[in-house]
This record gives sequence, structure tokens and C-alpha cells, in this order.
Amino acid sequence: MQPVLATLAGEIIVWVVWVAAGVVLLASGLAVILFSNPFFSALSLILNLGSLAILYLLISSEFVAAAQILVYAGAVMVMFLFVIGYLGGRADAPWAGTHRVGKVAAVIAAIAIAVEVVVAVGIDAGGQLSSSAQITEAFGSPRQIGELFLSDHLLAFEVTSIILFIGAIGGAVLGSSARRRDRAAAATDEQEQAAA
Amino acid sequence: MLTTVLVFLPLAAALLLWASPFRTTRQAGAFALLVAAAELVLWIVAVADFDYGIAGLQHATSAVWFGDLGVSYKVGLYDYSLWLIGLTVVGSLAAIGYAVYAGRERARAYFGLMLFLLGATVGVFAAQDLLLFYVFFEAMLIPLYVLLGVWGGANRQGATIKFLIYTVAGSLLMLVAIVAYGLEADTFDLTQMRESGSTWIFLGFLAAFAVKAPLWPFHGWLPDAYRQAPPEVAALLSGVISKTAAYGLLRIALPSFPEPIADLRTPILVLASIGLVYGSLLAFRQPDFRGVVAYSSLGQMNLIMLGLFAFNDSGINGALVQMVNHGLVSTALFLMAGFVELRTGTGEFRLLGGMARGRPVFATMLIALGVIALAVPGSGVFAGEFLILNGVFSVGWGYAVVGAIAIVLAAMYMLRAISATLHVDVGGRVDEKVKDLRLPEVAVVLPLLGILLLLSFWPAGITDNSFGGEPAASVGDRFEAPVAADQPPAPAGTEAAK
Amino acid sequence: MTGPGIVAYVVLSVFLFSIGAVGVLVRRSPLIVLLALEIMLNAGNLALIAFSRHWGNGDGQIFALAVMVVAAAEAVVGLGLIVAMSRRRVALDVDKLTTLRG
Amino acid sequence: MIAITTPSIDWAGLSPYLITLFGAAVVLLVCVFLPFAARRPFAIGASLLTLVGAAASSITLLALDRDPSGMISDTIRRDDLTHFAQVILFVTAIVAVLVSVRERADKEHVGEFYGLLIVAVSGMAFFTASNSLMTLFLGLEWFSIALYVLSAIQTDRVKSLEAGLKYLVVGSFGSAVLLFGLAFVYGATGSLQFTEIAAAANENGLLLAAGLAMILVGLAFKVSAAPFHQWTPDVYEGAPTTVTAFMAAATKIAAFVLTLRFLTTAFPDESELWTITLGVLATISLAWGNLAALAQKNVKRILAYSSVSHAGFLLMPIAAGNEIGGKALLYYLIPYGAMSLGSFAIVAARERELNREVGVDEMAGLGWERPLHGIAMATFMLGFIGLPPTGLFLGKFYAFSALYDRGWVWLMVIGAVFTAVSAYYYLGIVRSMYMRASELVAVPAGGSPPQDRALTLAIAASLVIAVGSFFGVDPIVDVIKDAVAFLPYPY
Amino acid sequence: MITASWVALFAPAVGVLLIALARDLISKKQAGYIAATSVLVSFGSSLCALINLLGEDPEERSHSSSIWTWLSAGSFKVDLQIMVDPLSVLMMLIVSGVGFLILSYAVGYMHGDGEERRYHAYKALFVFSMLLLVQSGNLLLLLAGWGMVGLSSYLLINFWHQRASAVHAGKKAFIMNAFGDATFAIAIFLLAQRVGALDFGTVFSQAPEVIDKSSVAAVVIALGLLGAAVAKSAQVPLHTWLPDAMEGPTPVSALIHAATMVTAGVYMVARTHVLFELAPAILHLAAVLGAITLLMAGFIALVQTDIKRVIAYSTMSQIGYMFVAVGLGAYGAGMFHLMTHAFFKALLFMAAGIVIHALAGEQDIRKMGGLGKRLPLTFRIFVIGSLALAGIPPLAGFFSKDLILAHALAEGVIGPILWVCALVGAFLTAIYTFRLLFVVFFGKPSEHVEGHLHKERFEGPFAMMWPVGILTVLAVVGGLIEIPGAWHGISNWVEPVAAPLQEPEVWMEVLSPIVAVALAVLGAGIAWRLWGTQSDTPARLRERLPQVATALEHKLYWDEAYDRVFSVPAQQTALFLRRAIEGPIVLGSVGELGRSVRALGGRIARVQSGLLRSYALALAAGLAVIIVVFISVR
Repeated sequence: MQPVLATLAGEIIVWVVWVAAGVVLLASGLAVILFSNPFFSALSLILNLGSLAILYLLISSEFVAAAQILVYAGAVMVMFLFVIGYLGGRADAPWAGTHRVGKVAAVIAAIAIAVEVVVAVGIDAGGQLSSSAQITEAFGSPRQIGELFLSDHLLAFEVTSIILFIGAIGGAVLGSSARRRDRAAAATDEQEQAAA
Repeated sequence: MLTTVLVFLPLAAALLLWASPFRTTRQAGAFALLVAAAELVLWIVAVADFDYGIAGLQHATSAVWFGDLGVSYKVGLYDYSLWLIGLTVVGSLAAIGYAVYAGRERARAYFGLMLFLLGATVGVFAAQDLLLFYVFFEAMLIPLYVLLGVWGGANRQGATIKFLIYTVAGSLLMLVAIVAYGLEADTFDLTQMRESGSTWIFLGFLAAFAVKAPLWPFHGWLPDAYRQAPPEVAALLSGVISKTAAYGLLRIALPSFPEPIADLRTPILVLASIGLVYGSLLAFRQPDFRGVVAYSSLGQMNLIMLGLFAFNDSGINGALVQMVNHGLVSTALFLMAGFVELRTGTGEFRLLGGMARGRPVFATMLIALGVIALAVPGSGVFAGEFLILNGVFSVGWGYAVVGAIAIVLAAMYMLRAISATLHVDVGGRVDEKVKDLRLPEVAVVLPLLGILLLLSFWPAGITDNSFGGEPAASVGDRFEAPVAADQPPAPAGTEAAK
Repeated sequence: MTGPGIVAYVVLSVFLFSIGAVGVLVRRSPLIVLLALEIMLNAGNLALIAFSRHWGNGDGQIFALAVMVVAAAEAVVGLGLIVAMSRRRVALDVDKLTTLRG
Repeated sequence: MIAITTPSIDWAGLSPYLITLFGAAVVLLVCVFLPFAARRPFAIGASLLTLVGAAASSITLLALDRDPSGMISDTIRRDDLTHFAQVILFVTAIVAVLVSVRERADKEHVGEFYGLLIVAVSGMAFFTASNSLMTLFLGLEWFSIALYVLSAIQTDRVKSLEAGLKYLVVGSFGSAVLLFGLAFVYGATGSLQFTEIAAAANENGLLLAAGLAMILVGLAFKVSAAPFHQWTPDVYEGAPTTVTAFMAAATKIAAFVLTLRFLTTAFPDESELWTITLGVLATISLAWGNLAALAQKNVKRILAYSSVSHAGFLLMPIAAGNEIGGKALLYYLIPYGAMSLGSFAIVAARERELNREVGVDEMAGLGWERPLHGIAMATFMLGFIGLPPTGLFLGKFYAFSALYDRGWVWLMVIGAVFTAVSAYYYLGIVRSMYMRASELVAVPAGGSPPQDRALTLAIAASLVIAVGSFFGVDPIVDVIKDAVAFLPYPY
Repeated sequence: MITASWVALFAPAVGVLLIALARDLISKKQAGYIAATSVLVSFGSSLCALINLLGEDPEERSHSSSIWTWLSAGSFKVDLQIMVDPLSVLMMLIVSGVGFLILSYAVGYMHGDGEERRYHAYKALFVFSMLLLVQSGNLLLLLAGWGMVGLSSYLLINFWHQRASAVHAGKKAFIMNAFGDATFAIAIFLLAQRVGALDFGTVFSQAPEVIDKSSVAAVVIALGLLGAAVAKSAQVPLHTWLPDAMEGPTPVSALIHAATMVTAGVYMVARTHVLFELAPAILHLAAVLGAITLLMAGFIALVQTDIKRVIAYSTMSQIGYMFVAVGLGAYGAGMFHLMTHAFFKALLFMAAGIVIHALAGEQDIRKMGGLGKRLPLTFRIFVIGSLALAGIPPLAGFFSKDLILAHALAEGVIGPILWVCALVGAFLTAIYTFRLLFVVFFGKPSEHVEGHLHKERFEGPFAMMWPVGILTVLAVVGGLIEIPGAWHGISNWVEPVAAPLQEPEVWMEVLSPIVAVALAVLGAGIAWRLWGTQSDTPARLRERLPQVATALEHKLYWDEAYDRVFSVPAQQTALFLRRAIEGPIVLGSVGELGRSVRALGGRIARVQSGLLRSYALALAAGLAVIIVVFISVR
């Protein structure tokens, strides 16, 4: 009796949380693309990422959920906010401007993709997706993730660092001060002239 | 080995020339002439060292080239391809000679391209591998394209583009056909191909050859190209290059596709007949000398098609004789047109006329070439036409009647051209500064005329020494199964087909 | 497993993906386009993690973590570009980036 | 503690990546400390050294001729296909570096430029080797992000920035689609590894089909197949020409090799789906690329559209899905890469000479002024049409053979017809180089430009490879045969 | 004998080559001598052949010889082959003999022209071609010679190429002959198909076996040959080129357009009589065409005012007689008339040439008159020629014409009609011949004559006069070689080759000449009445019958009809093809296709709007489509 009730209660709680998180997820997602002010969009995205983290928790992916909050919401989004702040948060009305046909087509295409994939998933839902595997407590734990990163996915781990490295260089190259470049260029020119 | 040298001597010489410091027409031209002359000597060696009794391949060389698909470098000579190579060498020699005489800017590039063209054309006639054949067939295009586009007349750009796109479109379809045919037969070695019953593959080959020849109505590139090219290039184009298409039909299409040809023979013959009359009629209304020769070439090439697709002894032999003769005469006539243009700066009849008076050498040569071109009975061209029409007569009398009409039309347009150039009132551009042919000019054209006269006295020099003496059989029976084509003229009693 | 089945998560990810796609397709501000791209990548992550749970192996989670890093790198480069453009006084409007066309 | 069994690491097999990454790091770091004047020579020298080393290690691996094996838990492969592709990639990068020697703009980011170039080629090499969905995606992003930055690296040129942003946004969009597709494939099979995906794939898996669709779109985007190619002309035009030269050749090589490996290895049961899709995409690419190129004036754009049409041609052998196709693809990439690189190199040379963007009119007179450039460009242009003697002719022939083996004559005919259309714009360039009246010939700005031996060397190398692959087809195909023999072709 | 024949054939060719190669090394006169000598060699060789043949049995006088294969196709072979038999030797003698005389005459006649070398070379070329024609041992070489005489004729007609009319006439002659060549060729194709060989021996022995008499094949072959003969011999309906051909120098008219080439048709019918006899209807057609021609030409000649044109019409008319003869199977008679005609017609032309020469190129007889006293020698020669032409005994024309008449009477079907026609023709001949004589040589010298004919200018140098003298003799005595009813030199000579289809009886051979001579004398009388005395009858006749006169002056509108039926439509077709097919469709379609492809390219390029969002949209839309397809096929 007791376990059954507990299970039921757990089930209900999970459902409620899921529905809430799901609604927030989609709503905040929509908000990102509907706010005309990038600042609000970015904030919505943080909300979006948070609700995603909750969903991750619901499917026992604690480590990823944590990473999501720390890396994404904490680091990446801060960077976004900095840039938005730097640029002064210029706004654009989401649905304004020319190319109306393009926008309608865009929405139609996106909806089409969504519907198609949902149909595909829905049809397959009766088959292999109907029952998920049993998992142990260790699933999704930092320990398991760490193990995987150091064994099977060692390479992926290394490669992500390379990518991050590239991103850093790229950001530096592109975002570096123009004035400095001008000075540098002038310096090189002088040197070349001197050499010639 | 001999064949390889024949093919690669001019190609190597072209590269050498481009790398050389010869900048002037005199230097580069002399070099090119020398190479072409050496090629001629080589050809004579080949002619001397050839066994004419047999229809088989001689002087063959082969080497692995693209083993994965069974493509090899394989060259060799048949008795009939030898004559076409001779035509190529002689024609090129004359063309190079003309260019040396006329002088060309950027001589090094120019003469290198001429040599390259020579080598590629010889390669077409010598290749015994389908893909190699295609490679040479396409390789001819490059020098032609540049020669036409750089040294051509005022409206050369459109002409060039049209020419190249037309031919490339045809060639690419042929490439598709070659792939299909070669993979179907599991080899690209032309001596080991198998017959194919596929109409589509045949049409692929026909596309390329019909454009290059050209078969009516695929000649849209022809008038402009022949008018805009430098005279000696137009000469090669109509005299020599067009023959590669006819050769391709003879060497590849006829032996390989007996069934499709049997099915499509009537439409092709009808097109060729139309082309023959059409070309002749249009030649009759052209306002300029080159236009006449151009459309007459169209007619003649369609005549050759008639002979080929008659597919009997007479037709095939006739086509070969005609290829050689028309090649020579067309080359010579374009060079003559060039001489006219060098002097008067135009080829338009309304500005010409009366050139015979005081220019006996020019007049004599032009008249001699003209009457040979119009197939006056007794000439080599006549011999070819006779055999072709005789051959096609046994396929259907109507074609021969059309051909006979074309004989009359040929007389009409050629005499018109001769008269308009040489006779009656002196044209606006013909003043006393327009001199008679000079010795170098005579030296360029006279050999062609001499060979034509020789071939008039002895056309059998070609027919007796080609196809091992059995044209239809040796073309048709290149592979195992015999080709069920029309019989050659039988001694007695056979009714005219159809 | 408690709560909604894996299909529900996947469907959710699909909708999220579409929302992100619409964002890229309709917004003119490159900043918001970048945000929308983040949404799309996160939709992929959600699907990966859902499937990871479904199969009970950790591959999907690792993948998702890697994708986060990739997304971060992309964002850095994208933001760097935007900054560079604003320095060059280029309008931050993707509809006005039509120098290259035809 | 917990016993983690770290996978055994095949250092030899990893050597190409390690060499390039080390080299990139050296270039990046050392340049920071060098004076401006010394940066460029050092960066170029170090890059060349690195790339030659990487090429040498790939060639060694290729020559060792071992059976294919997996590395690091079989997430990437060590096999001849990889090594062959890597050799081409590294050689491409070497030539690209030679082209870049006298690139005018951007004196500050010298270290970053060469570092990113090496990193990008390293990523491509990694990409071709990948054997799991994750390495695939990471490899893709590895070189893509590097290329985004490289495209935009001339931050003082608006076009460069525009190109970078377009590439980044559309590229990330494509990546996201690809990622979603990868997720679905993972969802359908529960595995990331190609062979395991093939083993786990069940009949009628809609999830797998949807995933495959998205993957195909993502890959088609990367190889710039129409209608997913639209970024290509803009980015090729806007990016620095050296980058374009490198990108056009190398991205295609990497993306096509991986596409071949991925589709044949992971989706043998879905072959019907992807071969036909690729066939259709090939058709659209041929049509779109060639037709749109007709309307272009800018030579880089023409070449960009040409690369779209060649993507169509390169899709053909993959679509054929047979062993001839595999060989044809690999063979085609060699002359194509060389010619693409070489033709952009010539555009770069002309740009530097005239100090302005190069349209068809700017090519006027090039053939006579610079004989080597002229002959090379003419050879490339005529070769793109499929005229001998460039290897591309045999490549087309090979691709057609693969299609014929598959029985897809229709696609062959389409290829032939649109190639004929393409003749118009290729010839337009040749025409401009050689056949313009002299008054139209553009006069070089500021007299004759300085001798650029490296660029000449690069062009000559491209020419030699393009023509050499025609004559030396047999030995090349011998190597290719072994490189692609192990793939499980569906047809 | 064979060697002699080969020498005869190639001697003029060598002459041509010598003249062509020597160019300025020899004087213009020497060129003429070379040409004449080469033809003389031919004549000598022909005589050798004749003597050899005479020494043989009549049935064994046929020899053929070939030096090499000229053309081959598998088993089908055609040799460079000559045939020496009575027929060809007869023709060789006429061609080289008359040819030599005329060439010699021309050396003087053409003196001072400026392009004499060319002229003499052409002339020798013509003799070579003509000899090839008559000597060839197979049909193909016959056709070759056939074409080449046409070519030489063309070259000589427009020898004075500054004159538009001459150039036009040359082209016309060549093209009409080319038409004949074409029909000839078709006949040969059919023969080659049926018989498989073209040498005379095989053809004539095999053809009757493999081709049924009067079958379609036989008719087509005979028609083809007849077409060629009619074109070459200027018979109705392909006759219009001959009068125009008079634009050439007069010796050319004498040699080619009177004595030899135009009679080649007669020779050919005789040579291939086996084939014609397989289709008797066509043989009769030849005779009928001949009759029509001789009447029509006779009428037209009545009103012509150009001295050479009158003679040209007379030539047509006389060849009409020959056609009547060979059409009736009287091959010997035809050949006989061919020979005598060669003599007296060449003579007339040469005399006319002297007149024209003396009057500085004037050919209009209305501007002549009274020349009898000024050119007495020419006058006498002309009289002899006219008498021979009119068939006044005992001159050459009398015997040959009357033999034809006799044969006509002998033939049962259409003979009598033809006989009547021929008699009418004889009557007309007398009228126009004597009209010419009276108008030119009688009466008072016109102003033109007074103006141009100078005392010191004598009739011609010796170089011109001695050939004329020889021909005069021949015109007088040439007919004696065959005297109807007495002995048949030519008929018997030709008989082994072409036996006549019927033998006239003696009464026919007696009746015909009497009637014919009576009519000729009557005609001469009428001519005297009309033109000999200064009467106004011709003018009144003209007023009385204006349509007839105009029609005759316009040569019965043949030229106009041909223009309307062939020439204009051909030109218009060509123009139509050029404007409606070649321009817009063949050439235009390419341009149009190119333009539309490029326009399409432009439109597609515009899709590339530069809008980043649209690029992504393409991606999304493509994805949507592919997913739909994938899901639906799964």
C-alpha cells in the first residue's frame, strides 16, 4: 500500500513538475524569439535553460543538469548579457520589416518539421520507444559521466577542449580592439617601408 | 611504336615550342613547319611499311593507362585510317604554311596550338581505345577553341562559344554512351568491343558525331565558326576535323550498333539527304566566299553520312574517298579564300569580281579547285560522290536521286562563287594593288591541288588499299557476328531495296 | 520510469527545436538569431538526454555535454563577430547584410 | 578507488592530429612574442613545416598498409580511407599556405590566421576519421568554427564580416539540424558508433528515417549541395581569397569522404533512401549551380557556383552506392581539389595585382600578361568542363561509370547536359583572359606587382596535380582501391 | 594500236600540262603550237589505230585496254580503260582531225588576245576530254569525259570573262549539262546494281540478260542516258544553252558547239544502243525529240540576227537529224551525218569567224551586207558551207542527210512522220542558210561595214586560212565516203559496233534525195526572193504575223519558262530556307536556347537574395520536404 501510494505520489509530482517545466520551456523559448529587446530575450533564454535543467533532472541526468546551470546559464549567458549591454540592447520588432512571405513560409516550414517529426515519433512510440531501459542509481551521476569521459569518450573530451580553444581564439581575433589593430598595422607598414 | 611517335611528335613539339624562346612568326613558324614536315615523313614511312592486303590493325601499341575500368592506351593503324592521317598531316602542313606566310601575332602560342591540333587529330585516327579516342576527340577542341577565339575575325566570340558549347554538349552525351557501352562490353578496347543493341548508346555516339560532322540540322555552329576562324583554321575545321566525326561513325558506330542502325537508318539517311540539298541550296545564296564553302561542306559531310549509312561496299568506300578528297579541296578552298581576304580584306562577293584578269595563277588554281569541288565527272570528288550515291542507290533510289539533284546544285553554287570572284566587273576592293598569288602562296596550295589531281587519276589508290578490299565486311565484321546489312551491288538480279 | 514517457520529452524537444528554427528564420537582430540557435542546440541536447535515458547508457549525456561546449564556442565566435561588426558600424540587421548576393 | 580502464591510445595513428595541433599551438603562441615583422615568415615557415610533417606522417600511415582499426574506443578509425583523405587535405593546406604568403590584408592576426588554418585542416582530418556520431559532430564543429573565424578574419572588410556572420549563422543552423538528426539516430539505435548503428537499425524505423533526413540535410549543407548551398557563393566571395581557396577544396574533400564513410557504414539498410536523395540533390545542384553561375560577373562567385555544381557531380558516385562510386569519389577529389584551389589562387594573384575585386572583366589580358597563370587558369576552366587533359575528365568518367553500374543513366545524362551549360561561364573566363581586345585589358595598379614565387609554386603545383592525375591515373587508383575496399557498399 | 590509242588520249593532256607549267617561258604563239601539235599527235595516233583496225577482220575490231583500276568498291571495279573499235576510232579521227584544224586556225584567230595561253590550254584540255569521252571503255569513264567536256566548254564559253553575258552563258551551259550528268549517273547506278560492272563488254552482253525489255529498269536506264544525251547535244528540252554558248570565241563554237562536243549525245546513243534497244519507246523518244528540235531550231533560225546564233540554231537542227537517225536505229547514218556536219559546220563557223574578225567583233547581220565583194575568199567558202548545209549535191551534207531520210522512210512506226518533219526541216534549213548568205554577203555594204572594214585588212593570215581550206575540201568531198544506194563506207564501218535496226530499200534511197533537194532549192529560191533582192517582204511578213515573229525572236520563250519553273523557284527556295529555316530555327534556336538558359540563370541567381534568413529557410523547407518523403516511403 505504502509503496504504491508513494509511487503514485511520486508519479503525480513528476507529472506536475514535468508539465510546469515543459510549459515554461516552450513559453520562455517563444519569449526569446518574440521579445523585441535582446536583453529580455536573453533573460528568457536563461529561464529556458533552467527549465531544461529541471527536465534533465526528471530523467535522472543530474550532472548534465548541473552543467547546464553552471556552464550555460552561468557563463555563456553572462557573456551574452555583456555583449548586449555593450551594444546597448538595440531592439528590433520581431515581426516587422520586409519579406513577409518569408516569415510566413518560415513559420509554416518550422511547423511542418515539428508536425512531421512528431508524427514520426508518435508512430514509433508504440514500438521501440514504448518502454525505456531500467537504470541504476548511478545513471547520470558525475561519477558515471566522469568514467565515460575518461574511457569510451576520452577523445570527445579532448576534442571539446580544442573546440573551446578555437572559440576563444576566434572571439579574441574578432572582438579585439580596432584601434590596436590600426596601430599595429601602421607599425608594420613603417617597418616594411624601412626595410624597402 | 611508329603510331605512338606519329601521335606524340606534334604534341611534344607543341610543348617544346611553348617552352622555347621562339617568338616571331619566322622562328616559331619554321619550327612548326619542320615538325609537320617530319610528321609527313613519318607518315610516308608508315605508308611504305604497311601491309595493305589485310583489314587488321597494324603498328599497334598498347599500355596500361586506367586499368581499373579496362581503359588502356592503345593506338594502331588501319589501312583506311592511314589515309585520313595523311589528310590530316597534309592539311595541317598547308595550314601551317599559310599561317607562316600570312604571319600571326603571338606566333609561339599560335603555332604550338596548330601542332597540338595536329597531334590530337592524328590521335583520333589512331586511337584504338574508346576512352582514348574520346580524349583525343576532345583534345582537338582546345586548340580549336583558342585558335578560333584569339585569332578569329571580328565576331569571333559568339562563334567560338557557340562552336564549343555545341560540340561539348554532343561530346558529353557521347561520354555517357562510352561509359555505358564500355561497361556493357567490359572493355574499352575498340578491337575487342562487342556489338550492342542499345539504341540509346548509339544515339549518344551519334550526338557527338552529328554535331561535329555536322549532320543536318545540327550545324548551328558551322556558319559562324567557318566565317570567323582564321582561314587556315577554318580550312582545318572543315577539311580535317569534320572528318574525325565521319571516322568515328565508321570506326565505332557502324561496327558496334548493327541493330540500332538498322532501325534508325532511314531517318538518318533522310536527314542526310535533306542536309545535302539544304547545304547546297544555302551555299547558292551566300553573300561571301567562305559562306559558300561552309555550306558546301555541310552538304558534302551529309553526303558522306549518306555513304556511311548506306553501309555497303560502295557507300563506305565512297565515304572514305570523299572524306579525303573533300578534306583536301575544302582545305584548299578556305586557304584560297584566305588569299583573297589577305589582298582585299573581304570575302564578300559584292566587293569582289574580275580577279581573273591579270592574275592567271590565282584564277587557274581557284577554277581548278572549284571544279573539283563541284565534282566535275572525272575528279576524285566525283569518284567519291559516285561511289556514295551508287551505294545509297541500292538502299533506296530516292536518296540517289536527291544526291543527283545536289550534283546540279553544287555546279550552281560553285560556279556562282567562281564567277563572282573572278569574272565580270572588277569589284570595289579589287584594285591594281591586288596582285597575283606569290610563290609561297602557290607552294601552300599547289601540293593540295596536285594530290587532288593525282587522286582524280587514281582514286582507286585509296579504294584498293582500304578495308582490306572488303569495306562492308571488314567494317561490319570487326567483331564476331556478321552485320546483316544490305548486300553490296550483286552481279545480277537483286531488286533495289525498298 | 516515473512521469511521462520518453516520447513526451522527445516531442517537447521537437517543439523547442521548431521554436528555435522560427527564431532564426524571422528575427533580424543577429543577437537574437544567436539566442535562437542556442535554443535549437538545446533542443538537440534534450533529445539526446531523453534518448540517453531511454537506452540507459550515458553516451547521450556525454554528447550533450560536448554540445554545450560547442554551443559556447559558437556563441563566443558569434558574439565576437557582432562586436566586430558594430565596431565597423555595420547595421546589426541580417536583412541589411546583402552586399553579397546574386 | 574506482578502476577506470582508459582506452589504449594509438599514438602513431594519432600522429597527424597531434602534429598539426602542436604546430598550431606553436604558431599561435610564438607569434604573440615575436615582433610584427618576424611573425609572418615564422608563421609561414612553421605552418609549412607542420603540414609537411603531418602529410609525411599520413603518407607513412598509408604506406604501412595496415588493416583498418579503431582508435580510442573505436571512436575514430585508422584506415587507408582516412589517411588518403588526410594526405590530400594536408597537401591542400600546404598549397593554401603558399597562396597566402603575400596576402596583403591583416597584418596583426598572422599567428591566429595560420594557427586557425592548421587547426581547421586538423579538424577536417579528424572529421574524415570519425567513427561515431559524437566525433562526427565535434569534428564538424572543430573545423567549421575555425572556418567561421577565418572567413571573417579581415575584420576591416565589411564583406569579410558579412561572409563570416552568414557562414556562422547558416552553418550553425545546419549544425543544429545535423545534431537533431544525430540525436534521433542515437534514439533509434541506442548507439553512437557507425557499425553499431548499422547493426541496431531495425526495419521501418521512422525515427531513424527522420534522423537520417536531418543528417542528410546537414551534410548536404556542408558539401554545399543545392538547395542547401546558398551560403556558398556569399561566403566564397566575402571571405579572404586564400581562405576561400582552402575552404573550397578542403571542406569538400573532408565532407565528401566522411559522407561516403558515414552513409555506407552506418546506414546500409537505408541505402534506398539516401542514394535516391543524394541523386536528387545531385540533380538540383547541377542545375542550380550551373544555371546561377551563368548570371555571375564576379569570378569568385562563378567559382563558388561551379563548386556547387561539382558538389552535384561528387554526389553522383556516393549516390551510386557501389565500390566504383567510392573509388570515383576519391579520385575525383584529387584533381578537383587541386583545380579549385589553383583557380582561386589565380584569382588571389589577380586581386593582389589590381588591388580590387576580380570580375570577369578584370581577367582580361591575364593570359598574355602572365603565361603561367593564363595556361593554368585555362586548363582549370576547360578541365572543369571535362576536357582532357585534366584528371577531372577521368573523374567524370569514373563517376559516370559508377552511375552506370548502378543503372542510373538518367543522372548521367543530366550531368552531361548541365556540364554543357557550364561550358558557357567557364569559357567566359577563358575568353576574357585571352580573347579580349587589348583596350579592354585592365592595367595593373601601380605597375608590375612583386614577384610572388610561392604563389607561382602553388599554381604550378595545382596544375601538376590536375594534369598529373590524368596521366598517372593508374597508380593513384591502385592506392584508392585499397583505401575504399573495406566500406560495406549497399550496391 | 592500243598504245597508239593511249598516246592519242594523253597527248593533249600532256599539251595542257606543258602549257600550264611553261607559263611565261614560251610565247603565246608557241603555246598555240604546242596545243595544236599535241592534237596532231593524237590525230596521227588515231590514224595508226585506224590502219591497224582496217587490217583486221570486221568482227574482231573491238579491243579494250586498261592501265589500272580507277575506282573500286569491294568486288565492284572500274578500270581506267579505253576501247578501240570502229566507232571510237571514227570519233577519234573526227575529234582530233577537226580539232587540229581548228586549233591551228585559232592560233591566228586569237592572236593578240592577251590570255591566249589559257585559251590554248583549255582547247587542248577539251580535246583530251573529248577523246576520253569517245575512247573510254566503260560507262563511268564515259561519264567522266562527258563531264570534262562540259567543263572545258564552260571554261571556253566564258573565256572572255569580263562579259557578263559570257559568264552567264557558261554557267547556264554547265548547269544544264550537269543535269544531264545527273541523269546519266542515275542510269549508271541502276546498271551497276543490275549488272555489277560498267565496262562496255560486260554491260552490253549482260544487260539484255538481266534486264527485261521495256521493263521499268530498262526505261529508267535509257531515259537517264537520253537525258544526258539531250543535254549535251542541245536537244529539246535542254537546248537553251547552245545559242548562248556562242558568247565564246568563234573557234570554240566551231570545235565544241558544232563539230564535236554537241554531237557526243549522238555518239553516246550509238555506243549504248544496246541499252536503248532494251527500251524501244525511249529510242523513239530520242527520234521524236530530234524531230521537234530540228523543226523548232529551223524556225527560230529564220529570225535570228546574230550570225553565230543562226549557225548555232542550225547546229541544233542538224543534231536533230542525227537524233532522228540514231533514234530510228540508223546509227551509221547518224554517225555519217555527224562527220559531215563536223566538216561543214566547222567551216561555216570559221568563215563566220573571219567575218567577225574582219568587222572587229560585230556579229549582228543587220549591220552587215555586201561583204561578198570585200571578202571574196570568205564568201566562196561560206557559199560552199551553205550549200553543204542545205544538202545540195554533191556536197557532204547531201549524202548524209539523205541517208537519214531514207532510214526514216524505212522505219515502220513513226518513220513516215519523221520523214515529213525532216523534209520540212530541210526546207527550213535552205531558207535560213541562204538568208544568212544573202544578208551578209549580198547587197550594198552597210555603213558599219564601210566604217570598219579597211582595205588593207585582208581576210586572214595564212595561219587561219589553211585549215579553212582543208575543211572546205572535206566539206566538198567528205560525203563521198558513203553514197546511198552505191556504197556504204561509214555504215559498214560502224555496223559491227552498232548494227542498224532496219535497212532502207533502194527506192527510199532514191526518193528522199530528190524530194529533199527539190525542197532545198525551193527554200533557196524563197530566200533569194525575200532577202536576195531588196524587197520589203520580210518586214511585211513580220507585220502580218507579229506574234509568231516575236515568239520566234524570243526563241519560243524557253529561257523565260526555265527561269520561271526552275531558276526562280530554286533561288526563292534557297532564300526561304535562309530566312525561314536557317536564320531563325537552326541558328536562331541555339541563340534563343542560350538566351533563355541564361535568363533562367539570372532568375535563379536572383533567388540568392543575400538574405541570410532565406538561406536558412531553404534549409528548413528542404528538410521538411525530405522528412515528408522519408516518412511516407517508410
